Amino acid sequence: MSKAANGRVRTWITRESLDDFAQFEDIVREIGSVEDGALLFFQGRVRRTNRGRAVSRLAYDAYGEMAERELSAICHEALERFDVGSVAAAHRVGDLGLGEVSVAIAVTSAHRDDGYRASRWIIETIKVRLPIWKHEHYEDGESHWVGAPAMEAEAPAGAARFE
Amino acid sequence: MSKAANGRVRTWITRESLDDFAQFEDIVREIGSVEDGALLFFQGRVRRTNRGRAVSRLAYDAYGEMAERELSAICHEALERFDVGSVAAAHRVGDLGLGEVSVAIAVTSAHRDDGYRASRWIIETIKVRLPIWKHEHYEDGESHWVGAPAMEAEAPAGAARFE
Amino acid sequence: MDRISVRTLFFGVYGELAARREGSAELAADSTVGDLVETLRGPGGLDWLPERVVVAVNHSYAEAGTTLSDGDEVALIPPVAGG
Amino acid sequence: MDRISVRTLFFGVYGELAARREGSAELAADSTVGDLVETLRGPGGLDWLPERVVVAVNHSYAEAGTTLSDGDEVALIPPVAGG
Repeated sequence: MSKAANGRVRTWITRESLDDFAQFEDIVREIGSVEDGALLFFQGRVRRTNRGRAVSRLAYDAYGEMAERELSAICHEALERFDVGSVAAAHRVGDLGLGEVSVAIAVTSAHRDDGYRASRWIIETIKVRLPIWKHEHYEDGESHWVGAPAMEAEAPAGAARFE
Repeated sequence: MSKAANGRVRTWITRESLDDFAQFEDIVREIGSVEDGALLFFQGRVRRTNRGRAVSRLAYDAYGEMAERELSAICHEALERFDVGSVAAAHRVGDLGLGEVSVAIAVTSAHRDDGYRASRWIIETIKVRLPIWKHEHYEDGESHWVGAPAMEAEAPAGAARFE
Repeated sequence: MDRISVRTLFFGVYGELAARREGSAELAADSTVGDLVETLRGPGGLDWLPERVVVAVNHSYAEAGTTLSDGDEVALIPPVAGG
Repeated sequence: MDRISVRTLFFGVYGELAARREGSAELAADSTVGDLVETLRGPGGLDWLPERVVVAVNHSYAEAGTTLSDGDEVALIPPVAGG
């Protein structure tokens, strides 16, 4: 990655709250430009209801060093794929309560179409590439690793679902 | 519109700055809900370069009462068209400098796909329905009403361009 | 009432070309939006106004066939450019 | 060197099922990611581990055919669920 590209990307993985808009507002002021006519800011939040179950809290497990590296790679790739000016993205790890922000993405671009497409591409790509795992805890006391199939002794039959 | 729907929509037309994220953060906290897993915040900003010309500033003229009414109607319509939880939108009028925010839209939704689609639909609909006019001033001293065709004595020939 | 009076508003480039933001027009009762536009475009008037200009009556977009009432506020709407 | 040693990491549900977050494995030199997975799944091992599990070597996603080196950090990656 060129230094110029790095100067337009800011990414981090954190245990600290991502709820405030202000930290992204500050970053956008720093890495955005007066040639950007559009800003898209996305937040993913812990929702009370998931697949019909009442969630009480979430715990995110992460492969920290790799997640940092992948998130940065994804955002630099977005700069190359889309006509965007700057990208900032962060993902939270650890314990999160309802309504808390788990992921946030800010994209600036000259034109809004590029901003919408890049923002969407980044969150979709995070969801397939970022080595982070969500452990959902429910109000009924149960918990579940999201995306993990139920594993039995005859697990190999389910292997295809992991690919 | 039902009262419930009104409670999930906030719209305004203003001469005051829309640059700060905080006013939208506050509104989202008020009208959003813990069932919303996604927040999409869009800002349109005054870009230095438009159609190859260096812009120095913009002046927005508006039909105030009608713009208020249309913006509210558009956002309520978004609630009916998309599965979204809340919508806040504001448009600035008067004189704006480079980088200043002219329009801002916050949408919360259970799922991100609805949020992205609703946010995009709202800005596109604003651009065709909101009775607001942009007077661009350029660094070379000229100025131009955006969207207005050059008008000559034989103007009716250009009438179709107004439809 | 044989005649009605409506308030006219000119926005954006129309205000500049008409050299006024507001005016009024007297029309026969039961006149339509189309009749008003025809009158405004008439001799010595706003001949640059497109025949099928976009119009709002009392803050709502209206068709050429919409009938006007005494006291209506009629706005002539150039191509919008918000956002 | 006839044998290499790699560090293994188990995340998410794999950590829970393996009852450990970290481990190490000894392999023949020139072993691949696929060989390591085969070893881990072997007798008395992590028989629930899917044959084509996603693996990262030194923080990058790797193919089953990737050759391992002594000291590599190999992570077993369950279906990711960030966002």
